[in-house]
Amino acid sequence: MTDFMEQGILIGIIATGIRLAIPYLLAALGEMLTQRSGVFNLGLEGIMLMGAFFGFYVTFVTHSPMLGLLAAIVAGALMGLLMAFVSVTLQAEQGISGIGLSMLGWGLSGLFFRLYVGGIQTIEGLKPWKIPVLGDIPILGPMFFNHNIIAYFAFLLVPISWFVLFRTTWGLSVRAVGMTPQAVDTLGVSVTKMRYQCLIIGGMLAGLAGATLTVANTHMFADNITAGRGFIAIALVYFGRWSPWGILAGSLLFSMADSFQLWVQVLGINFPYELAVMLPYIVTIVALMISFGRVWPPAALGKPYERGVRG
Amino acid sequence: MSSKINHLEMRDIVKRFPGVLSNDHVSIDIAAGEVLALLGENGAGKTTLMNVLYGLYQPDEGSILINGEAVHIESPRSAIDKGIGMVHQHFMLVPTLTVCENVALGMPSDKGALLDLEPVARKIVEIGATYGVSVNPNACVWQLSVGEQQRVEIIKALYRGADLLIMDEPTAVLTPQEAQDLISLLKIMAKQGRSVIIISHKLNEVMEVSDKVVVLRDGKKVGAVNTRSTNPEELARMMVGRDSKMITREHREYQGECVLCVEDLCVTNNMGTPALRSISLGVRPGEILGIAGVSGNGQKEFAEAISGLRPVDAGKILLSGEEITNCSPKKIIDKGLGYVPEDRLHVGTIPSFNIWENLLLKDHANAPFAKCGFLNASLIRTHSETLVSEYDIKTPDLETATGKLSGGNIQRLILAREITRQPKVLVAAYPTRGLDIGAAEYVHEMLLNASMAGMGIILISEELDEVQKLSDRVAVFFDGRIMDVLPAEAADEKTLGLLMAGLCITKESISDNGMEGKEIG
Amino acid sequence: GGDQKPAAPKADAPKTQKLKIALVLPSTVDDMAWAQSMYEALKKLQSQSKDGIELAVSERMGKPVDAGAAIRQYATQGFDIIIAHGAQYQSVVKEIAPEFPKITFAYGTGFQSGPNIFAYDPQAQEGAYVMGVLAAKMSKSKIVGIVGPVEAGDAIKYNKGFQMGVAAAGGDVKTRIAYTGSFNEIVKAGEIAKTHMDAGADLLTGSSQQAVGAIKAVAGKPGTYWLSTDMDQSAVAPDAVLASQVYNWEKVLTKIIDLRKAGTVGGQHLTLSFADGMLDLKYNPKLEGKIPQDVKAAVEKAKKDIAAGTIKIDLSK
Amino acid sequence: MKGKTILVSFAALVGALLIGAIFILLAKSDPIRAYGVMLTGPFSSSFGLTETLVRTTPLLLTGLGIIISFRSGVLNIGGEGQILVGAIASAGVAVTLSAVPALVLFPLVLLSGALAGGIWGGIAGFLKAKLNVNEILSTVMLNQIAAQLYLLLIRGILIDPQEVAYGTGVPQTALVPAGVWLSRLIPGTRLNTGFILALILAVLVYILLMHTTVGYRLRAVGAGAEAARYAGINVPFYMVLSMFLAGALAGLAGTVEVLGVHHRALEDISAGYGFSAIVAALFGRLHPIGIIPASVLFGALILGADMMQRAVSIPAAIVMVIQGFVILFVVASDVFIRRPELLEQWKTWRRRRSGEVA
Ligand SMILES: Nc1ncnc2c1ncn2[C@@H]1O[C@H](COP(=O)(O)OP(=O)(O)OP(=O)(O)O)[C@@H](O)[C@H]1O
Ligand SMILES: Nc1ncnc2c1ncn2[C@@H]1O[C@H](COP(=O)(O)OP(=O)(O)OP(=O)(O)O)[C@@H](O)[C@H]1O
Ligand SMILES: [Mg+2]
Ligand SMILES: [Mg+2]
Repeated sequence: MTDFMEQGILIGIIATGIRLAIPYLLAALGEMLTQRSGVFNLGLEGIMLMGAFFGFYVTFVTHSPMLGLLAAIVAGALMGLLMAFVSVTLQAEQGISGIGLSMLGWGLSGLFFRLYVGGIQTIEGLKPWKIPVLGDIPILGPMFFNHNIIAYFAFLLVPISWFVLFRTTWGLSVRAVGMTPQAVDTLGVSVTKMRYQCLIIGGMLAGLAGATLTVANTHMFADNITAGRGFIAIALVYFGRWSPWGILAGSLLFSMADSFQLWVQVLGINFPYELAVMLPYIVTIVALMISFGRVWPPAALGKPYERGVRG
Repeated sequence: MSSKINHLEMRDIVKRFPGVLSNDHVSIDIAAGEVLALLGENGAGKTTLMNVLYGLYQPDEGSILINGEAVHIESPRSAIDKGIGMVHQHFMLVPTLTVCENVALGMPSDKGALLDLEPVARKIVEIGATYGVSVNPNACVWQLSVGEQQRVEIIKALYRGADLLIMDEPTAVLTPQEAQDLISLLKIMAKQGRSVIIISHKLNEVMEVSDKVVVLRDGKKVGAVNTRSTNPEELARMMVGRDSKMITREHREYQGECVLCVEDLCVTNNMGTPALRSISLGVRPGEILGIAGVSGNGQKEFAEAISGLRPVDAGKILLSGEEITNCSPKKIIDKGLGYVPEDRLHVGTIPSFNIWENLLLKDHANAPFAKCGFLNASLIRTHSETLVSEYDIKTPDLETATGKLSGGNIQRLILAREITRQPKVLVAAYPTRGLDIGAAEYVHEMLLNASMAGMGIILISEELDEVQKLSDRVAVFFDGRIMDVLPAEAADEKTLGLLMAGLCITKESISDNGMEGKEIG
Repeated sequence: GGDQKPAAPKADAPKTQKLKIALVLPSTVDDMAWAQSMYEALKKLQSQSKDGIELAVSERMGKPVDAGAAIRQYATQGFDIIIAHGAQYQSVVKEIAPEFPKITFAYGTGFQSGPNIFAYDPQAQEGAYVMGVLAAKMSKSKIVGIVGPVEAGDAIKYNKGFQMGVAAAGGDVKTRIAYTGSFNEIVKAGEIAKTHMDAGADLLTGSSQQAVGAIKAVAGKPGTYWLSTDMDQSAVAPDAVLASQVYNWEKVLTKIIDLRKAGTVGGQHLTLSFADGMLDLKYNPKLEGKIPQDVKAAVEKAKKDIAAGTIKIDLSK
Repeated sequence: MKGKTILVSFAALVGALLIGAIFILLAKSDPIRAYGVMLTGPFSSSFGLTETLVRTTPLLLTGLGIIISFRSGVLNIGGEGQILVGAIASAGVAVTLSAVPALVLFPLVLLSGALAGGIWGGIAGFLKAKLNVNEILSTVMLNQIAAQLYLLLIRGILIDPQEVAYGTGVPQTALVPAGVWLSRLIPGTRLNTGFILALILAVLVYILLMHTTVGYRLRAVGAGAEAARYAGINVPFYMVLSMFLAGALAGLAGTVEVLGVHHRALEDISAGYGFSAIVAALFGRLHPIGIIPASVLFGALILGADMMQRAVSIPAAIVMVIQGFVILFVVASDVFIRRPELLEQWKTWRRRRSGEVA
């Protein structure tokens, strides 16, 4: 292959990988926050679907992608609120409510799509926005600085969420409430309030993640368009060990492996493509196998908080 | 923050839990500058009453008055705002956070939303200096010894500048020195016009620090006296409802082989620093070897290494002649070692398992309780019933989840299990920590009887009188070393105290680096 | 579908002489592909037929266990014709049909008919071949790309046919294939299309309902075109879909209905091919002008030759 | 208490259906008729009853595995992948060894299905126990890998030769020899002896967990790993064992789908049972007997909603909506059964509030 071609491939792999990483990054950062507060939200898939639909629908009606994204965020927040009411206020088993939420999100998005759109329709979604100057740098420009604004936001969100977690009083409470809720409670911070806030923010990000698929990537909505991305995002939270940087690493690793296998297929290396499709999943597991160091999962993860109940 | 608390009263407080009446029309009152002691057996309702005062529980009946006017404390937040602080019986610390962060938690920051730990750290050092409760503000809590964690809890309360400080068994895990410091601290606070409510099972402390004593039994108030006009015996009688019997132990001499020998044992702790620096010890059949020392000087690691829960870096452990160094816990148990662990709730038992399941924790797979892989339910049941009555473990039935039992009863269950297995050696770590007088006496009796029956016993404890009363010999741990091994009669409070502090008459050298050694431990 | 007539009365209810047809779909009636094409054909027949057709639809029956229940329930409710619109339904249809000899079952893509089973069998490879020719002749970069779902069933037929067409057209045009590993990974399909285009392809095609994702991606890059199959997908991207292979389901269905009227409840393997006129190539009128006459001529020739059988498409290769 | 449980759950169900009705109305359809079919359909006809149990069977088998793993402290959401691996392994063995006499082949097929699933689950268990790889991550990933592996095999080396011959290439194995089919309990239905097998296994799992030393250890490892280690139990080993057993049961579920329902391995053979089984298991209080009614009801819910879609003309999406609401409402109502005092507490709390206001 010619030099130029290889260069093009490299650019392609990186650019595609970054594009693929966005939804995982957004959803996983949200789930990280939720889990840090002690709630295991298995309903991510459903929230993303709702975000995907409302992002598409509002853009479809108003022709304004920004309004679409806003709608997706609101939809996500409402789904997060629902999860909060069921799993925090009513202390429901989080595994079940999560799966319930997934089904609900899948159903509602599909239903609304049928009732209010009625078939495949396309929108003028977000276009890539080349950052002036930076975007013109050869090689690096097309790789990193020619994406849609959600992409830039998602990557910006990594340092932001790190800062919020480790440099603000609210972040301190979040880190504490998932680990030792009774400590937070006895210091006069409401465990319920913290968990509601985190679930809602997590929902917003998941909604936005879903909207990325419709408003930014495909410019259309279709039944179950997320195709299991919500669950991958949850897995990536564990990969990232509840740290924004770890989640960034996980999302990029997974997506780069994915875009790499797409290119391998397109360039016609001859072997069962299923093996290629498996690659990102295998890579992720292997990467976690060889990772080390003490892990501190949120000790109260999945446990509804009850006052005065020991350990 | 509202006006200062000059007088606080809890009137006819009633608090019910499913199946339990934890507080039955209890009334207490306390004025500024007073120290009120709450006494009572395990499960008497002391913590519940204080949780009501701190806004954690809402009383089913009764009212709370501050400076004469009724107040409604609907949450810890409003308790804190009203100037009430509480140091809880079970630590309320976040292990992954630093001391600083734990203290700053829930407090407004000078920089608004941004975290600003500098001043917090400074104030922590300040408080440490004034009250003699020093901890490294930047250490992570999970790295701290129990004693240090207790200090953090106290600092948390002081930091919030409470007028009224509730202390739920603060000295349960403190060494004599630490306890002394705390007592004087409380006195200072009282002088400053603060009020203190202290819960304790240690009557001598109560006598020393308190102005008034209230005694609870089964949720009812059974007595309220001025400390000056009472004495420990009376208090004990009020609590237990009978005279407490004095344990006496005639002194014996031991010859012959050690049933457990430890030679040059070296072990690393969770932080990867040395916890034991070549320890050598031995206990003979029927002997009780006391191990005194400030918690965090290697006792925990020592017990874990012997029972196979912690890898041994160097040295040998022999159980009745056979080497068990780095064997699996299973093997060591089978070879006849019993262990009453420090964390009785999460290591000694499985909280969600019921009584009989926990009684069988170590024997579930052994005949006659299991035949070819199947549990023999009927036999297990009868066996458990006999144990429950024999060690009178207070429980509704055998199906009750062990986590629901009071600390005393959980400890009885563990002892019942460990002793009836008749191990050659029994390691008991802090067996009476947090237990009321009655329960503590009972545990002591059990240990003595076991030793009479020829069991070698290693008793790890911070309670000097406990160590003195029970042990034949006392080894003092400091910074992973044995300062000295004394015969019982030589082990008086003063000597032990010095040795535990790392000071000793002969070896000046250690005394210098002593203190920082303590910091690491 | 959201807009159909009230469903069939229970089997014991008195039978109307209205023809009762049940349709079982793996995806939804608005998937812009395989399922929608059949659904719309049925709706058309329904509106045309004089003594009326009663239509019942089950969507999202992708799971064979659900499809089995649906088909069996329709059978017990006394439908006249039950159409299981998917190759994966062969197994369950062949199991249930013998129990209901009076009912006509139809499924496809398939070949195994039975006494009361019609197996309809679109010759996807024929249209694919022709579009291969079109693609090869239209491609400036000499690279064309296929966005594949799972390498199985119709996808194999379609892809092979397309590749042969490209090869036959000459001018050493390269065909590249990549698969998503799923039938409804719209996002992945889009990414594969983008990757194809980044790698130089300027004409793309692909089957299954996920294709819409790829079409939209192609529409995003002027000068690249999409060739669609299963149904005319130009609605999705009027400026990108050059031509479509369309199945004439009405004709197949009418044939089945007439055969049944004549007393033949099944037993035939019905192909949809250029030869029997049930397969067609449809240019997108908006873009038809862009296609040079000689190309059109080549395409027409290929169609004729296939219909005449002078071009044989051997799939076993 | 029992009565109260039923009452609360019933109230929750009604609540869910009321909300669901709003959406049925949105779809311009008749909720009364819809629910009539949905609630009676699965139980009224022999068709309904048998089809309900056809769905119950894999839910029950997979759910039993979920119970073992959850009870051992392993959050296994890899049922989906384990089912697929079990299905393809059993089908593969059955079609390749079709010459072997059924008497020998049948146990062989069951075994291979269980073993394959067990190994697939065991991988996640091993990764957790020895390499500290979180099981939620590994099982999610292994699900995806299994799905691709499954496709690779049914369209590749295991594809039905006829499909190749005719060039239709539908991704499915050849029919497994009739000798190893699980016989149908009622002719003209798909209810097969796999259901009986599932019931028997439920009892066996109950005995294993509650009455054997291995079961005791599994539960101990789950309820208190530290204490288990202290008591001399080999914690890593039992973690792996629990995931092996979980996988084996899910693998059997896949095998039953092959031998009892489809008689071959084909595309999408698992209708999301891997996830539904988690719901069924948790509703069954992670109890091997409690899960039996739970999975029957859940099976009925799945079928009933499907029948509703057919009876009244509504988009299929409604099915998911209603299932979602039912799950959420029932699980949320659970709190009033677990902690009846909560209601009281809230009442007193509200009284205080109003008292203050006054
Ligand atoms: N949250 C709770 N739920 C149910 N029962 C409780 C709860 N908290 C306390 N109890 C019960 O109330 C009674 C009093 O408990 P409490 O903790 O107040 O005793 P205590 O005097 O503090 O005992 P100890 O000296 O061991 O700390 C006990 O029977 C206990 O089981
Ligand atoms: N480290 C290990 N690796 C693999 N298998 C093991 C390991 N340890 C024990 N096993 C096997 O697991 C099963 C239970 O082992 P475990 O040691 O927990 O109980 P056990 O004491 O060996 O059995 P029993 O209680 O009947 O004496 C046994 O079959 C044992 O051979
Ligand atoms: Mg207490
Ligand atoms: Mg053994």
